[in-house]
Amino acid sequence: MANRVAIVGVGQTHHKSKRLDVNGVELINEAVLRAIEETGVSLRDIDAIVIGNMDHFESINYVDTWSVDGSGAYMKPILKVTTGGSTGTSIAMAGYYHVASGLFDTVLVIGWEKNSESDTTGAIITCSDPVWDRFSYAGAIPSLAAEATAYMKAYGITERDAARVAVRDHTHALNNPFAHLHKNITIDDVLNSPMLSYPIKLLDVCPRSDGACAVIFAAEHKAKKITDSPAWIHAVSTRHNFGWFGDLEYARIPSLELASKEVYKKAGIREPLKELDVIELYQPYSFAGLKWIEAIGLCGPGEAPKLVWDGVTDMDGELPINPSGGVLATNCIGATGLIRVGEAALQVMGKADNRQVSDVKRALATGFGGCFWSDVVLLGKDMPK
Amino acid sequence: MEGLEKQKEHELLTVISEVEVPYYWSIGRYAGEFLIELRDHKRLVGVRCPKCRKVYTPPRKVCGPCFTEMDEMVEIGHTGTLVAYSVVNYKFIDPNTGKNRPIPYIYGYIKLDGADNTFSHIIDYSDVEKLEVGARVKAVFEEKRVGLPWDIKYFKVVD
Amino acid sequence: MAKSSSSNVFHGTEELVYSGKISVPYTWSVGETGSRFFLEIRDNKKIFGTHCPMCNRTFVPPRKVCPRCFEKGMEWRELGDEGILMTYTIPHYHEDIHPMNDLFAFGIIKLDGADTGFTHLLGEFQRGELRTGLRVRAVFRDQRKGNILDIKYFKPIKQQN
Amino acid sequence: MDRVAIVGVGQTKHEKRKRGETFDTMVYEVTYKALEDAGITIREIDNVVTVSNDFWDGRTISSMAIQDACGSYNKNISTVEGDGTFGILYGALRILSENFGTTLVVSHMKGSESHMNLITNAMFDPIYERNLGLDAITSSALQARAYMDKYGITEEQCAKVSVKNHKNAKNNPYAHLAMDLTVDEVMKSRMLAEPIKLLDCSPISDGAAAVILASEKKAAMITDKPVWIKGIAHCADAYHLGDRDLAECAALAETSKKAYEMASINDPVREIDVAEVYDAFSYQELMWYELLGFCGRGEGGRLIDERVTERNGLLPVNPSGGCLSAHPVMVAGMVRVIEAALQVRGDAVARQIPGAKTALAHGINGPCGQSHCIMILECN
Repeated sequence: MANRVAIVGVGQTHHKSKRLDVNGVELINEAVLRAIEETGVSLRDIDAIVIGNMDHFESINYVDTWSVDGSGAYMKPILKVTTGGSTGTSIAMAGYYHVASGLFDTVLVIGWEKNSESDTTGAIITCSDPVWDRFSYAGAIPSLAAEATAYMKAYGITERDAARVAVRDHTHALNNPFAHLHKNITIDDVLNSPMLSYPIKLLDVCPRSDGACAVIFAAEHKAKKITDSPAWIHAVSTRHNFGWFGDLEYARIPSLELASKEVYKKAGIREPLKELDVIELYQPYSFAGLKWIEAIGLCGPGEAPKLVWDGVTDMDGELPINPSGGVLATNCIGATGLIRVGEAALQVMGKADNRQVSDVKRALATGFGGCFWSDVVLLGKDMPK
Repeated sequence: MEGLEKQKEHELLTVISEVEVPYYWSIGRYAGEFLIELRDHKRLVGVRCPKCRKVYTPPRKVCGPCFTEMDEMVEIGHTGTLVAYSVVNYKFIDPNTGKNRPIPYIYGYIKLDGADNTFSHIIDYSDVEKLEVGARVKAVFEEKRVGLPWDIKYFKVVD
Repeated sequence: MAKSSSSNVFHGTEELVYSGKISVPYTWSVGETGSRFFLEIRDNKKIFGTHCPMCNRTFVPPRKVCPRCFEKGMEWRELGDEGILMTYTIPHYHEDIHPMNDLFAFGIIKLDGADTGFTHLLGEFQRGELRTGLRVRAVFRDQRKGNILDIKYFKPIKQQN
Repeated sequence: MDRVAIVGVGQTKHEKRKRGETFDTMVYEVTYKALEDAGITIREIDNVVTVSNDFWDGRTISSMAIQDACGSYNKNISTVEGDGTFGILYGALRILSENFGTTLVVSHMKGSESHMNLITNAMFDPIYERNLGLDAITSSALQARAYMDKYGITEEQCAKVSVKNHKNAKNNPYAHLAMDLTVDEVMKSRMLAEPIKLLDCSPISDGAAAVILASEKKAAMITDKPVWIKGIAHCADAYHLGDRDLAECAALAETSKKAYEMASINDPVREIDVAEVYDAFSYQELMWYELLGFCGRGEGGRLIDERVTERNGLLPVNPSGGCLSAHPVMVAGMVRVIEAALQVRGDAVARQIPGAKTALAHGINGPCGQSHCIMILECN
């Protein structure tokens, strides 16, 4: 049978808008050293490495081979995996599959981006079709705005409801020393921030950051030696539905619905709101903190605002979401999904310091990217059967 | 010499590049059909999936959900419904030119009459006050057409 | 054209191509370690590497952390501006990315005091003169800007007397 | 290791310019062919790994262009950026993890759509090496010089590789450049970067490839000719060219050692019947011989002189014509695996090496073969 796999260590940089003091390789190394020092393993113990980012943000072709000095991959196996915004969760899953395969016992997974090195919007535009979309495309905001508008119309959701999500995440970020933005904001601040594309305003969306995250995955026999509080991988899933922005259906986010359903099925979860203890949601804009928690089955359609207003998803609520401050506070794109997984692991391991949710047995992390693609990773304190 | 950790403060340098990488992207026979019809006849076309009967534009070979090869070209309307849009008013580099893209401008996703997916394009900026999701829009064509998507100058809101 | 059958879907054989480009400017951070390396070249015409006390290797370009043993206590070492040519190639085609137009070569040079090779350009040589093991010396630009091209190229050291 | 089998393969003809084809039409073609080869439908594929490169494609998240074409709708899918062998490796790991039973791995490349020198210049570090103007040809020339000088390998010996592989390509309907050449013609071909001449270089091609992998259980249901991956390994060397001994290639030595251990191969020359190696340049094939253990260090030239790696030699290498005859970058390593699989299945038609039971396939990533992936395939 396949190996059981756990996360045994997490390292990340202090994410910032610009890290002039380090080059990309050194930024990667900073996160790697933190993960290694945190776990007490040595570079020799790492059997394989997985790395991910997006080429055109830093204009590095073959990042896997270029980054060897920082990743520690000298004379080691290294693989590059990249899927856009969901890169961070895709590489986390790749780390899991590496170890579960039985071929590698201890695997280092690295996500990073140095968004300060290019014009982020200009680089993001290159993800659109060069002939059909690139001349008009200016980023994901209209698709997200369309999604938000459709959702608001269908259920009477307000901009204020979304602002409550932004305030929650920014408030949570104040507890996270690694977060890029530490902003004490109010609902009115969000509502009064500049309108980007109705109904999305500046404080409803994520920043761009320089940062890296490194997570160490280990097989059962190694994990138990490395730490007495491993975060076990219970289930992972990915769904991609489309490749053309024009094919998207905005009323729902079926990729996230399907991926979370698969994960729940594998893990035997029937009532996620009750059975999960914390969620790190890849939430690129505030409205996703409503609609997408419906997609992952925390409540019925249109019921998310009540959950959020009731404080259920706050730090002291029944199911805290984004204790790290989430994507709204930090977005070093290739690392973003891995930070979700890493933060979820820290919660399970009881190592999340000031942002720790008490008594976490199960933590869910999600990823989002490409053409509304979704990833879901479930971690747990108990070793999976 | 001092160790690295004891370095005195000094300038932090950067390396700047403005390399342009040329590309010669094939448009392919399916999408090419759209552009040839547009260029030569001001007609818009889509392709229909023989299985689910959905019409996609621009045309492409494979219907993803059905994993079926499509081969039926159908004419679709010059008019359609605005499904999503953005008034772009922030500065950024246009990767097509290496320079700032002129702003403000509007782009949107339009469900053309007869198509089941949406088509992305520019919306005439003078219509900015009339924009709303669900607005009816119509293609305005360039006089000189070269066989590229911007042979449609933009879409205009029709009252 | 309401419909066409599968046999004649396409108009003849016209195969359209869109000639475009990707042109996004980049500003890469050199970082503290690399900046110091370039500043020594720019301001003092000196080439430095960093030495790992663990594995006893001196790297150039300098590394902030040893890539082999992750040692953080790297020490600066001044290297010679001369070294031995380990390998080289003379390109016979021109690309806009080439920084030189006249006869030039790419080479890897083991600078005196370094354990790794330093990849750079070679100039001021005669055809047929280059060989593995040749001693070469850095030629610095007069106007130096704090980047890798502050070293103009390396040139063969002529045998004295 | 547990067993993973290759149960279906497909490739396009590799060509200089597939002007009428787009990434998705190429990927659809090979997906369709691989499914047909396996005798299954897309419904029986439970996960997909795609391989593409954002620089070559001129698109961030280049995998978006082929989501429909690889039948990934509502499936678990991911993307490897690197040579196709690394995509297959990831596909195999996903099966070994017991999360999946059948992985479709696809790769595509249109080398004709950009400018090779600029794309490969971008693999060099922007702070220290990129502005020197290095590209794949000049950096490989540095390696060729280092290797040839160290071991006394001659340009004629390298030329013999080009002659052999272009001739082998005449048996391969998918090859881009099949031709009869003489050593003299290679020697007299245009000098690009000393000592590399035009006919020492692979062309840059347009092409795509697909492989279907299956768990032991699924393989038994799909085919009676499963090709087992008996050994698989990958490994990277240092990045900066000056950090490595370019005349050696420690990462390949390590990769082959691990793959042979896994496949229980002690004497590669006798135990491997045919090898498909990543000969982006003629000198590389000679270097790879040595590091794959086909001969001692510095003996690559002797091996080609003694015709050991010819079609009818003791250990034929690149009977397909190799990368020298068709080089869709990213796809080319996957093509090596496909060719090796066809050989051990006995389905390599005109390029079949009689009686081939065990084959080696090899792919590379990064400048001067920095990172390698090897698979040992068997069909019984």
